[in-house]
Amino acid sequence: MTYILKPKVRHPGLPTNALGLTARDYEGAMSTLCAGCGHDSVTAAVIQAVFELDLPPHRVAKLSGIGCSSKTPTYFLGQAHGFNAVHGRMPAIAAGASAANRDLIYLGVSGDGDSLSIGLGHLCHAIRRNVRMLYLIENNGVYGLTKGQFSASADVGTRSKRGEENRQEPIDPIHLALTLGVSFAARGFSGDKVHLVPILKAALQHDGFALVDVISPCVAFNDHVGSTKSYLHTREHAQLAVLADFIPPAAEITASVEPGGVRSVTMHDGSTIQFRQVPDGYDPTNRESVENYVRERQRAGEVAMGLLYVEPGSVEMNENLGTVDRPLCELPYEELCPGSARLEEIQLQYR
Amino acid sequence: MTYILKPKVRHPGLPTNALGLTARDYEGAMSTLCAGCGHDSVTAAVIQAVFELDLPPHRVAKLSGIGCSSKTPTYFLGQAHGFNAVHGRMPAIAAGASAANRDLIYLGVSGDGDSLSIGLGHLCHAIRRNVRMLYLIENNGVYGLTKGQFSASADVGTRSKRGEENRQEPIDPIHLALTLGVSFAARGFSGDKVHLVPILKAALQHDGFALVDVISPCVAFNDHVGSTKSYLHTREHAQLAVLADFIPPAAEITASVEPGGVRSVTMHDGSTIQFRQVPDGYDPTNRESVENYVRERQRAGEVAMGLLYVEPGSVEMNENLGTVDRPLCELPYEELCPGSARLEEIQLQYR
Amino acid sequence: MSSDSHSRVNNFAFKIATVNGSGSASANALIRRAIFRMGVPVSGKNLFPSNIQGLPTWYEIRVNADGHTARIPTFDLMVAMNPATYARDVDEVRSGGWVLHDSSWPLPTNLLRDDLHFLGVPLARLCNENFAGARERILMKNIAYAGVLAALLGLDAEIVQKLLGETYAKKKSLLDSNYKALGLGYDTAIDTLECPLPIRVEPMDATGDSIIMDGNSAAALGCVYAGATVAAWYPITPSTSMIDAFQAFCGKLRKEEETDRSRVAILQAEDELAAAGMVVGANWMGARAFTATSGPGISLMSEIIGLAYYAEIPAVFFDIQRAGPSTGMPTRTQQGDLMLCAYASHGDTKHILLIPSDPEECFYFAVKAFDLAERFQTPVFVLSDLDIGMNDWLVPRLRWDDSYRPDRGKVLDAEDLETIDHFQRYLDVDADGIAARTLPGVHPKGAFFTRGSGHNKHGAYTEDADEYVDVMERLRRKIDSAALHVPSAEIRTARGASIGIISAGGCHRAVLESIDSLAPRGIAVDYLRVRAFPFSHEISSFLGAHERVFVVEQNRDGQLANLLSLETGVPRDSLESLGTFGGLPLSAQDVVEGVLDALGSAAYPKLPPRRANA
Amino acid sequence: MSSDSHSRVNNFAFKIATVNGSGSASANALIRRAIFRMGVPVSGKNLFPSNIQGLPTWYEIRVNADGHTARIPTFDLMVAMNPATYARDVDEVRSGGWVLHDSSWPLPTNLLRDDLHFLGVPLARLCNENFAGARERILMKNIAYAGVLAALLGLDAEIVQKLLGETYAKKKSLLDSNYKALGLGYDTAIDTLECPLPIRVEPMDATGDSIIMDGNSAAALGCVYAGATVAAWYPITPSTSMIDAFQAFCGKLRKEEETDRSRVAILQAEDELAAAGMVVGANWMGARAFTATSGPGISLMSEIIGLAYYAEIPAVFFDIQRAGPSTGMPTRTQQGDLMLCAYASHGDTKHILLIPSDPEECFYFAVKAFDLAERFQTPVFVLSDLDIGMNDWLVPRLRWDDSYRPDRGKVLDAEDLETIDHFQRYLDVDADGIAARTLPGVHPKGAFFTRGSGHNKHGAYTEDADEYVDVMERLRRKIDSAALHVPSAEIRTARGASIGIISAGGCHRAVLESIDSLAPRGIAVDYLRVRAFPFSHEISSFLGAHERVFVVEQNRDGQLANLLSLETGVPRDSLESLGTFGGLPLSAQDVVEGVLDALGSAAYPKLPPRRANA
Ligand SMILES: Cc1ncc(C[n+]2csc(CCOP(=O)(O)OP(=O)(O)O)c2C)c(N)n1
Ligand SMILES: Cc1ncc(C[n+]2csc(CCOP(=O)(O)OP(=O)(O)O)c2C)c(N)n1
Ligand code: SF4
Ligand code: SF4
Ligand SMILES: [Mg+2]
Ligand SMILES: [Mg+2]
Repeated sequence: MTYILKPKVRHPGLPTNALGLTARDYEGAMSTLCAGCGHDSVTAAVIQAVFELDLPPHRVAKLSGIGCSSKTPTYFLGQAHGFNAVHGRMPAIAAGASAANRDLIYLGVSGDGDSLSIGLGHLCHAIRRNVRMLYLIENNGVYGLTKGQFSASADVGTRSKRGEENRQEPIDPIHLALTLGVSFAARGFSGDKVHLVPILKAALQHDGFALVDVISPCVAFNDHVGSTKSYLHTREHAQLAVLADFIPPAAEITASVEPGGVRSVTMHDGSTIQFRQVPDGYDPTNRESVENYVRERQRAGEVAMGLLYVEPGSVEMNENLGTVDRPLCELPYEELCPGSARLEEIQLQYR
Repeated sequence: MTYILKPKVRHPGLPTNALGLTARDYEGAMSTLCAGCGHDSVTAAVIQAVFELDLPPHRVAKLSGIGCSSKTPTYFLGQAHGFNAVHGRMPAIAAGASAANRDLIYLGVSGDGDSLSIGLGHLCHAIRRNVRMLYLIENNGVYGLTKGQFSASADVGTRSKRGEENRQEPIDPIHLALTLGVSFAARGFSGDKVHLVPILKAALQHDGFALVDVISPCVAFNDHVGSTKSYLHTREHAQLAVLADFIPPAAEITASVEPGGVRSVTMHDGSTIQFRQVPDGYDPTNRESVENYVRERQRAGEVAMGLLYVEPGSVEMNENLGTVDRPLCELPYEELCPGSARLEEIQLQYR
Repeated sequence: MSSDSHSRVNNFAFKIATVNGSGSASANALIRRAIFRMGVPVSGKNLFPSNIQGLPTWYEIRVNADGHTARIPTFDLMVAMNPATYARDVDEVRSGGWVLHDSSWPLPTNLLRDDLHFLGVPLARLCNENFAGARERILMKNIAYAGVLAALLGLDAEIVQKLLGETYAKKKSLLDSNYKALGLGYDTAIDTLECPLPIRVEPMDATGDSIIMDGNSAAALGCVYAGATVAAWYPITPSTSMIDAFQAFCGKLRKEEETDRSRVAILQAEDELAAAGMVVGANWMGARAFTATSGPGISLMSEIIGLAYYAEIPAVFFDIQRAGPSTGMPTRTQQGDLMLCAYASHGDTKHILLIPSDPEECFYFAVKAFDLAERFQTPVFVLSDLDIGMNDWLVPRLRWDDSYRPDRGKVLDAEDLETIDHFQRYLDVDADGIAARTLPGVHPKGAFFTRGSGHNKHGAYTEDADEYVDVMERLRRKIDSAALHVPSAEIRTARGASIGIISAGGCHRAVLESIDSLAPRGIAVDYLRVRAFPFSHEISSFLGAHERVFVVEQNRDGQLANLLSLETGVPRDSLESLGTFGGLPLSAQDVVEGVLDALGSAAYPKLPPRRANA
Repeated sequence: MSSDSHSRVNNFAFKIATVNGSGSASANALIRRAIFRMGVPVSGKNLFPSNIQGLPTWYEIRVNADGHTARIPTFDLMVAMNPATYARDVDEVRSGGWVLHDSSWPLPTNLLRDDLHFLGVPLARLCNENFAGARERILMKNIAYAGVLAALLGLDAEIVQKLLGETYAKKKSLLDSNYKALGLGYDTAIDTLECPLPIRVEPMDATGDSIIMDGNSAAALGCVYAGATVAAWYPITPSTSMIDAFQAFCGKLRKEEETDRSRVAILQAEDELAAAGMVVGANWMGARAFTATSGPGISLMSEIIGLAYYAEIPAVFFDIQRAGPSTGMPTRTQQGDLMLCAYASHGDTKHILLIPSDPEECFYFAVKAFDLAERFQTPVFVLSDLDIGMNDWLVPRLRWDDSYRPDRGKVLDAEDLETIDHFQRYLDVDADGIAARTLPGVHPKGAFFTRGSGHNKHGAYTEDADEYVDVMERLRRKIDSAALHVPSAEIRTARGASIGIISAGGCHRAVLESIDSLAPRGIAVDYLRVRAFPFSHEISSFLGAHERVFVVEQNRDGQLANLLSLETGVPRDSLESLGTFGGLPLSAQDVVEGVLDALGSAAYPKLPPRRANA
């Protein structure tokens, strides 16, 4: 919608990167998400990461599925080509794009609904293929855009705005990806830009599929019954569903966790998450110990954060396929067409 | 096809079970699979298991997807209702069936293509839901019915009949399922009926989703380049694809592995698999140690076999949903319809 | 200001422009319900963006003593609460109309049209002075403008208060704030504005036997009454609220008292393919099971729809249509899935469609859908849309005949099976195209192998041409024969009419109103409303009896006209397509203009442009 | 034995019944190729079960000097190698015909028809005596019956041997066994049977400029020549062999010599939804990308097809149709996906279809498909089928014009973008309905946001009715305008014809033959073969010019007739549907009987029943 285009004002004093661009040159349209939505903080971190990496915006291809999270590519890298695909199929579209043009930098944004339900199969297979891309899951445990149903990453015991309780074990995308042999796995928190930006930078430079799971609270629908700030009380006896259209104003939650440290962060709804940052000297290249570490923290009721795993000799999809170095979409037709003489020859076997 | 109906001859001397039925009463139509196909051995094990459990055939609902493996429900339990669904969607159909009728015994058969590619998302979510069923993957590393493409469980380095090499990491359904919190996981080998039957019996009695991964070699398309029996040599210089329609006669591979033991079994193509049977005293109820065991064996180049994991307090889908004890499909309409008076009352809120 | 000249009492429309997520829905509902309680026909349409908070949203209320409740695109009064859309909002008011705005801040002068009355009330200031905390201030501002509206429109203050009282009966503190906010708005309006306006509400007795309901709630209630016990779904606007409603109804109506356990299973699936699979699985077991989705979901379910068609498994699909193709406009309405649903899936297929025109029919057709699905052992689609499904419609009170019992179709039970020799699943014993089915677990003799691959009439696998054809021909006969059992078309004839209008679904009210407004211009119209597919015979007769037929529908390609042409044999060119497909509910004006344009005669002058002096 | 009376030299058909997985394909191909090398028109059709080993399979070879190569349902000779199907195989032989069987065992006497000649050769015994090991005995039995056939049909023994030599050129040991087996069969036949039979082959010069090819190989080769660089697919019969062929061709034709790296990426996807997504992703980047699938795959791809339509991304889909609905009969042919492909996905859509009639056209249409997809920035479907795709067709040699260059449509490159002010993705600058696109990574000014949600002509997100409608109307114009650019219909007129036949795709040869055989009965027929959709204008003209039009197609519901009616405006009832849909390729007899039945006049006597004295 035109009225939400962000005004482009030049600030001559802003710092520039190696390309002479300012961070503002990496921005996009104005966000249309809820005030205080974690996804907006992730957008800010993405902007900072690509700015600091001196990426030429138009050499980035940004992709997403459908959901509030999947809207965010509109809000960064206005000068990059974008593809807001259909729900859950983005990993496949990215794989096709990468096969056609292996030279671009692929940046995919998805949600826990988009990635862990309808798109789960595609995500798993993109991991197996090792498509070279940053694959960001903005993980809030709910379907934000369709108003708060549980996603597959919702914790057991979580209650929805309507009061039902989730009884299914959550899928931890990091744990799952490690099982599937992912070549890069990291976790961040939307409110901790300090540690998220370096993760994103590392992921964007990884030669393979880089899964970054970002815990990104939904101010509108992360709502526990025990919470003092719960909306449940007001709506308990309301007769009409239409009364539930109020999203109270909220501020973004921020909290930085130091290496090796653990920090309890309170969410909009009063619940807490124990974030555990990997310690200094942590070895992210040993899949074995990484899997153990992640599961151990899980058992301790903590969420392991940081750059958790990198496969040293990661071989990305195109290498695996054995395709030529140049992007296939740039090969001149003359190199692709065998010509009429060859056609005659080929037909000998059909005689 | 009528001409492959198996003749039903009564053998008065055959042993009977508690229901007075013989094992033959648990058979189905004659198999149309390749001679020597591992899937036929699994069928035989299924028949023995349901016979020994004294299951009334018509109280079993057998389901499958599409593939050679998915054809097998035709070959057992001829007196049970069956549903040969579409490719990859069987877990969803089973979940719906179980929700409607929680009293039947659900027996699903799938292949590695059906379950780990097109149906991967559904399988993962059926595991999360803990649908009460035996879910059998007849795992051969290939798409048998479509002539030998790699499946997602093909080992790295495997070569297809056409000579391509698989370079993608295999998905181990057991490892994956454990990550997703499966409530029962076991692995068998089609050629080891001795150990497969008890696994199937345990799975059929489990109160939740029981994943049984059965290594079941495909005589037609499991073909390694290094193998002395490889077809590659004959076809190497063949010009026409039609020449490749020959499936040599083969015998079923059988091999039993004792508890705690390891045994190297040679496949049709000359390759070998190291089967490791869980030792006596193995504790399948500790998810932690089970995960470690499975990964450890994997690292050692072995395939862990046996009843690997059982969740002690497994709560199946209908319990989780909180539905009534009686099957929903059997509730009399009178219990379901609120009636006209109640309708009047309901409408007060719409005035 | 000519349009003021005739009375606008109980005959006007107004629109409330706010921002979504700000809690205005309760205020809007309050006003709409108060008018209804005063006995005056009223309807409400919500125009909302595909996001959660912070974008423009509108609620349109039409008050019409004659009971016309279709959308109208111009408004007598605009409640302009959203500065971001002032310009377009002010633009939509008819000449001589009113704009209510928050005078806490001055209106931008470039928006001041001199043909309108601007009514300012300092709502934000009032709320800031009287309430503490951002949360309450935002919420109460809504109730405050409702108070202003109550005064301006001459609503019965007692009724408004009573409604508030009912809503917050168990939450005294909230009730007090609401009363206070209402009073602030009401009193300020009475004190500072000329109340009531010429557009105002006077009590009538026209809603006594009516309710105001959205189609998704009505359809959900229909599923409860039909005895559905399994719902499988994947969230998608605008179908989600149907499942929400089903869940809410079942929470009250489907509990086993002794155990607090549920007589229904609602499965949130991992995607639409799974939802469709679950529905098929549950129906296979003999439960009445359904899903609710929208266009993208139907596309994804296509393969499984074909399975249900060919394996002959009942299944009910509610398609709450939205503007396509692809993701399209998820919060806008359309009738774009007719062709898809009629022939969904590859190969030769044809499906039964029910097309309700309002929430009342959503209720009855939901019940009918299950009966037809089981009778014909096939997928049945209920084609609703966002307008019907999510907006507030005035409809006659729903009735229930307690003697109703589900039509389970031909199902052999254990007793039947005992007596037969050998069960043959696809044998057409009584030549009506329908073979008897059995349910799993009931009897060993009923066992057979359901499959989507080639099968013969005995239920066995086949690759034989004749055996395959035999089953396929019966399937064709079976679905065609459903034409005699689906709801017949609604027909209204006019004396001397030579032209006909055919329409379906949510266009109905706009068409009825347009016929009323064409009549005084000397244009008599016969009208047929299609209610189901395959088409019943009276549809062919109607087509045959009219020289000129307009087909009114809300899609680009004239999909209803296409279906009519294909299935009745009338040439496609003989059907003139009318309608809009921009995503807004159809208005009578759209139809009238379309017909007049087509008739093209100077004898029928065009309607005056919306805004003379713009 | 009347049908023996006229010469059957170079004019007969025979069928080989074996069991699948037994390696008979090479023997069958050997015979078919030998006849071809003798300069005689020949074709081969494979009838195989949906399993891998042990079930009945058949290969039908038709030899026809006039070049008629459609299927015929009765045979002069049956090579009955499969005891499981003796009964039905013997039944398919015309009166006076021959049955070749393995006399190692006696034939069941109940199968001995006294109107046939039974020719026994002890093939199994011969092979058991001459070869060691089960494997070789099974394989060589096939070559042995080929040897018998060579003798019976009077094939040039030198040609047969040369063919064997070519096939096993690099595998001397295999060649020796094959020579030996061939000789065993040939010599035994010459010694013990009356060779050659009246049905026999005599050298001609009618295949010099022809090849024998299957449509899937031809289509794959077309993709290579079109410059396709990405293929994404999921295995499904009968499309799999197209990807196999593409892979094989690319292995030879698309290697970068220096590096042995590949100028193509072939992605085996996890399912059809992913395959379609990959194709869309690759085309978005500017590569020519395609997928090959069959009906179930198209159903599953529906949502993404709609995305490509609405976001205007080129994409090429090969639908190798098989018998539906649902899983149906995966190894049987049908034309059942026309309607689905024409309007796939929810909402208003319409897609370009190309309908090749044989492998030659598969090659040319594959190239055309990419040109159209890029020109019109939209999905294009090539609707082949199992019969065309997997059987062996006699077609003119493929030609290539080296001056061909891909039509990339309107793509702005870096230079173009430098010069423009502001790129607007969906702006119809030159009023042809097509807006220019840009490719990612090329230039910062070309960047925009591709989406399947509502967008305006500038490429921005919208929920505005007018902006949405604007783009949708242009899309309609765009696709309609493709009618001028797709391959035009093929028309053959006959003097004095009053009836017309319209057909498409694989029905072509049967229709041509039927027209030839109707002519001597005094029935002159004009013929139009539809080659693409949207329909070009000559199709309407043809429809208008004929009182009676038969539409010949291979599906139950007359889907081509439906499309013709919908899109040209002719009443559906004016089109008479003909054809079969049991999964076997159409025969001329099917068409002739259908036409005669419809004309219903005693003046046109029915053809004699297949077997007079059965
Ligand atoms: C095929 C399809 N099904 C359903 C939807 C509706 N839908 C839109 S967003 C969404 C879920 C988004 O959840 P998530 O990915 O977690 O994103 P969030 O909004 O929480 O950031 C769904 C189900 C759709 N657009 N398309
Ligand atoms: C939607 C769909 N896509 C593709 C196919 C084709 N198909 C049939 S079986 C099969 C793979 C089966 O592999 P697997 O499950 O491993 O079974 P196996 O034959 O190896 O036992 C495929 C791709 C299909 N039937 N339906
Ligand atoms: S609904 Fe939740 S996820 Fe969506 S924008 Fe609002 S806060 Fe963010
Ligand atoms: S192809 Fe393989 S999996 Fe299929 S029946 Fe034959 S041996 Fe078994
Ligand atoms: Mg989410
Ligand atoms: Mg397999």
